[in-house]
Amino acid sequence: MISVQEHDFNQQIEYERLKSQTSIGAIVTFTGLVRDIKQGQSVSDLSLEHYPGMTEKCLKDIVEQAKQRWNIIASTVIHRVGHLTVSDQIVFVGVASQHRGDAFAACEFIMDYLKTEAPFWKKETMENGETQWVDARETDQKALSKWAVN
Amino acid sequence: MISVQEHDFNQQIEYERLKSQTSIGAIVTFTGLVRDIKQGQSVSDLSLEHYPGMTEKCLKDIVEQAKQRWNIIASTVIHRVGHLTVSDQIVFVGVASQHRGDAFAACEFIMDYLKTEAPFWKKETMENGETQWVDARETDQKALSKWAVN
Amino acid sequence: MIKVLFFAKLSEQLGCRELQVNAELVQDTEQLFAYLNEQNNQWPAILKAQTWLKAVNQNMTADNVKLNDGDEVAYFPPVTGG
Amino acid sequence: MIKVLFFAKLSEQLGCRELQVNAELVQDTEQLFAYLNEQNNQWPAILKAQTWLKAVNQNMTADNVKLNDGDEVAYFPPVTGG
Repeated sequence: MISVQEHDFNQQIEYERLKSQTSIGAIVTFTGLVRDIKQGQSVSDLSLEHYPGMTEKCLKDIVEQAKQRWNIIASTVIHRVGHLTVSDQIVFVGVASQHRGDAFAACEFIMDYLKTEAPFWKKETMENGETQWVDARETDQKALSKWAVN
Repeated sequence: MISVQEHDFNQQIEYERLKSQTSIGAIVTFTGLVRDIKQGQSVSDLSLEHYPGMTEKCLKDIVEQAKQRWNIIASTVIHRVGHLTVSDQIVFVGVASQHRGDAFAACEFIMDYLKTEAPFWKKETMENGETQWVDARETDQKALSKWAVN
Repeated sequence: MIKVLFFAKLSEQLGCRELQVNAELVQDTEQLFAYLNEQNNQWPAILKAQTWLKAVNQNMTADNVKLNDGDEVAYFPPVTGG
Repeated sequence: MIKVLFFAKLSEQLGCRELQVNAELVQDTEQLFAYLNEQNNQWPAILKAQTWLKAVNQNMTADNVKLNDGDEVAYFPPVTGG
């Protein structure tokens, strides 16, 4: 299941959805939240822009790549767009597999690719009212290197 | 939070507990479930024995090691014991961090060590009524190698 | 026509989210980029200020891609979702 | 006394979960293991059938450990939780 949406999601509902087959032995979930502090400044709000159409296509491609590399029984990717505030949920990635190794790897792989390839952009509003577009982090590019196939 | 318990746990409650600080940017959860098939045989029930006292101590040690290696804001380990059936939840490991890399690594590290060091033993009842102690998997030993410090 | 989209910081700086370019004026994305630089005297500085990412028909690419009528080309900053 | 515990398959095979050993009879875990082998004529075959793990005072160890009155030693199969 892939969804780009303005409304919030519920951890329990997404977990139960992933859990609905008896052959599942492992479920790994990742949830990304709006942090209150970024590079020392207090964040009050966040707005998320995306590229409708490409976003969904891109997320689907990333999940497809994960399925080719690991044994995945079910997966979910939800990414919110629009206006968010501190502690709000931004993104959910869940993977259900027979064994934990597949679930951990696929979940982290999906997040690492989403972070560098999926067309979302964050704009932060600081407590002093200033707004700024979030800069891409070098560590996100580096995170991809662990998925290189020799 | 570390708990060894007979009763079930709730994903949402554990997730909310991990999420209760505003500096958290990433939450990774792992849930292990009773699978219906093991090495081609149908499993109907599972009973989990443990070493009271050592179990809690061992889980605490593993979490402590994870905290020394990664930036962890909050963590939860719950392991059930006693009688379980197919699709039942066995184990929950949740880690909350500022960044996802720490949360993924710490969560998988805790699970890999729990699998090889925490004194729990599973006994399966097959659909034909036979019982058998689950054998340790070689892949669980191998999983530890990725945490070696050079 | 070729549909050109700008997103996030780039769209704000250019003051433009979307424009249409006659497909006969540009053969490929290199020519499209040159064409965009001529549309407004503020734009060259913005377009050259950093390396913007490019997607052709919703696929990210660093190559110079041949363009046909009906294609969609988007320019945007490095992504920061998740 | 030294408290000796057996778990899981090992406990089932030995037919014993716990026993007390006079601390004066064994100086270390090697001697304890030899002592256990003498308690029942079925036990040596079981105790030598595979490598059991050992914990002294709830710490797993592969070493021969000195024992003192009040210590707790546990033997068990490789763990299979999670």
